[in-house]
Amino acid sequence: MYKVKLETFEGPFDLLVYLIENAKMSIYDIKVAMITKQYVSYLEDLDELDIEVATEFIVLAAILIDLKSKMLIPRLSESGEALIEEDPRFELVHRLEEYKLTKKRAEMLTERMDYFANVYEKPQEDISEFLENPDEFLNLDIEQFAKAFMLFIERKQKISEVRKSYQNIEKRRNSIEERIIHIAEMLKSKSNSEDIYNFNEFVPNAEDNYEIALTFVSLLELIKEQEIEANQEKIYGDILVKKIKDNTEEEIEQ
Amino acid sequence: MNSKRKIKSAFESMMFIWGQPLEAKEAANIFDITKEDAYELFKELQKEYEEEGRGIVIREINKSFQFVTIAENEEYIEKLCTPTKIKKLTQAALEVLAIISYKQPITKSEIDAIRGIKSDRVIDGLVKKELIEVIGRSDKIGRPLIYGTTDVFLKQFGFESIKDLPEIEDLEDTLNEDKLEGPTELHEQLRMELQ
Amino acid sequence: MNSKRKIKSAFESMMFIWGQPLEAKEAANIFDITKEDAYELFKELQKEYEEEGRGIVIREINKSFQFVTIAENEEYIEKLCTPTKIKKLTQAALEVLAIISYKQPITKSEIDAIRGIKSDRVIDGLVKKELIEVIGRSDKIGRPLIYGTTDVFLKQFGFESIKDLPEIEDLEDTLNEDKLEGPTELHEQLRMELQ
Repeated sequence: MYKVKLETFEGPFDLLVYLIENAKMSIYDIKVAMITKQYVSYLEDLDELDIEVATEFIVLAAILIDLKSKMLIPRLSESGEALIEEDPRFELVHRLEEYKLTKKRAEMLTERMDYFANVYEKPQEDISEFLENPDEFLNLDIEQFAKAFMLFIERKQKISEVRKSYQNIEKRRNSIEERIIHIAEMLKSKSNSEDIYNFNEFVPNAEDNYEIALTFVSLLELIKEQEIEANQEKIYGDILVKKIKDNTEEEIEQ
Repeated sequence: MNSKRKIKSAFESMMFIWGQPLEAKEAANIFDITKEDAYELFKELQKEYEEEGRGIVIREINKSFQFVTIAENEEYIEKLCTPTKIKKLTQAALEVLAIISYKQPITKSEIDAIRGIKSDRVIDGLVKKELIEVIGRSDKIGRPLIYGTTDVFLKQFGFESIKDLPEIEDLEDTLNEDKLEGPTELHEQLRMELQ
Repeated sequence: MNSKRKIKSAFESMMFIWGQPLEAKEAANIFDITKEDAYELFKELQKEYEEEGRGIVIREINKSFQFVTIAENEEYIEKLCTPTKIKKLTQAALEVLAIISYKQPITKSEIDAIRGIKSDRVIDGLVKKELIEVIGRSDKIGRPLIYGTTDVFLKQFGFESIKDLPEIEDLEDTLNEDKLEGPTELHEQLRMELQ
């Protein structure tokens, strides 16, 4: 057999297709034993190739040898009848088909490449005179306009909301004084036998933290002024408030 | 393809690639024909392109020939070759434009009041772009200038008239809210925070 | 000159000046016509040049159009000047290109599986030549890069779009049989296909 150098093949399939075609076989009826022998004899050249390429050639050799042994063993069932099963060559044939198709397509591309290499385009004409003064376009469309405007309105609405609560807080801050008067009035009007009040009684809306804080601050103020005294038995326990009796009314009236 | 047509076809390819005026003599050498014959063939080609009303024709300069575009198509070539810079309006400019378009006629201080920020530079920019213009003076103290949108504005947005502006709900409420109060420091601060 | 002829004339001028493939869409913008109408007009022009047997014809690449010389006049152009030739591709490169063009989008390992050999270096070379490009990532494990062909590929191999890739049947006739057909015959066939 006239041997073509292994380096001239694009890969293991290229070599296999060459061997099959050279032996005038159909890929659909490969004589595995014969082809495997030829293929393996090519691998004797392998030491000249780099290891990466060698591996790929050897992988296909292994597949071929495996296939050869499968073809040799008669396929019989346990009861001794011939078994009809898939041809073990099926997968290899499928891959060879794919590879042959690739080769054909590559060939078609080669012909087209050679033909179209003779077609020439011309360079762009000198258009520098047009490049100096670019047209300026305002990129505007109604959607963009509306979107930007809506965004503005939304932001504005947010601002006024923030402002409203800001104003609220200012209003409430001014009312510490009012709360002191309110507490004082409660202390005056209520006639609890022992003059002891629960802190919660001074909070009009216990849900509102601000109300609680306001009352607390007011009471601190009153303690500082020595108008009342407050006691808490344990942490998180009830705060009990007691009025200090001397000259309360006069001081608060001022 | 007869040989005359074949030679003319080759002349076309050669002129196309050569770019510069191609001498009839030089073309003749390639085909081993006389320069008179080559000249004749170039003239035939020239006539063909002219009669067919093509956008490229053959120009003769002293027995040399060259493909050129026809002068009538200059404007399209210019449109094709002139690069375009696309400019966008800033968010601020869009806001001012929106306020003017919906509230026109409107003075600068009314715009400032709605936006809560000075808009002088933005307004000048929009005037320069011809999207808005001064349409008169207000009767109020100081007789301030009043602004409105232009036809350029309508054209840009594809409106036929200012009545085509899409309706925006709550517009009046939102825009009127601050109008009386004017810009405040707090407002400024909030604007900054929200941006 | 009617308006259709006028637009076609302008397209000719524009293509000539532009040199590179001119998008039908871009040409349409200049005339305020639809890109479909522009495409039709380009196709009409293309047919005219081919039927008249001109030495310059119009090449389509993915809805873009460009004047080019006909391959048959290459020898005369060569005598006139030395145009730069595109370097030929290796057999390996053509194999990989054949796989990518027909199977795109495709990953490197899928290409390797078909060839039975690693294709990394070949793929890099094709990317450098702008014949193929990374067009995304696969959803598969490792999210490998996926490749596809470019407009440069279409141009160099004379395809108008990737849909033009011919079907190849009959795997069994050997490679040698094909080679009996002379190049001229094949070229004729290609010319017919292009018309």
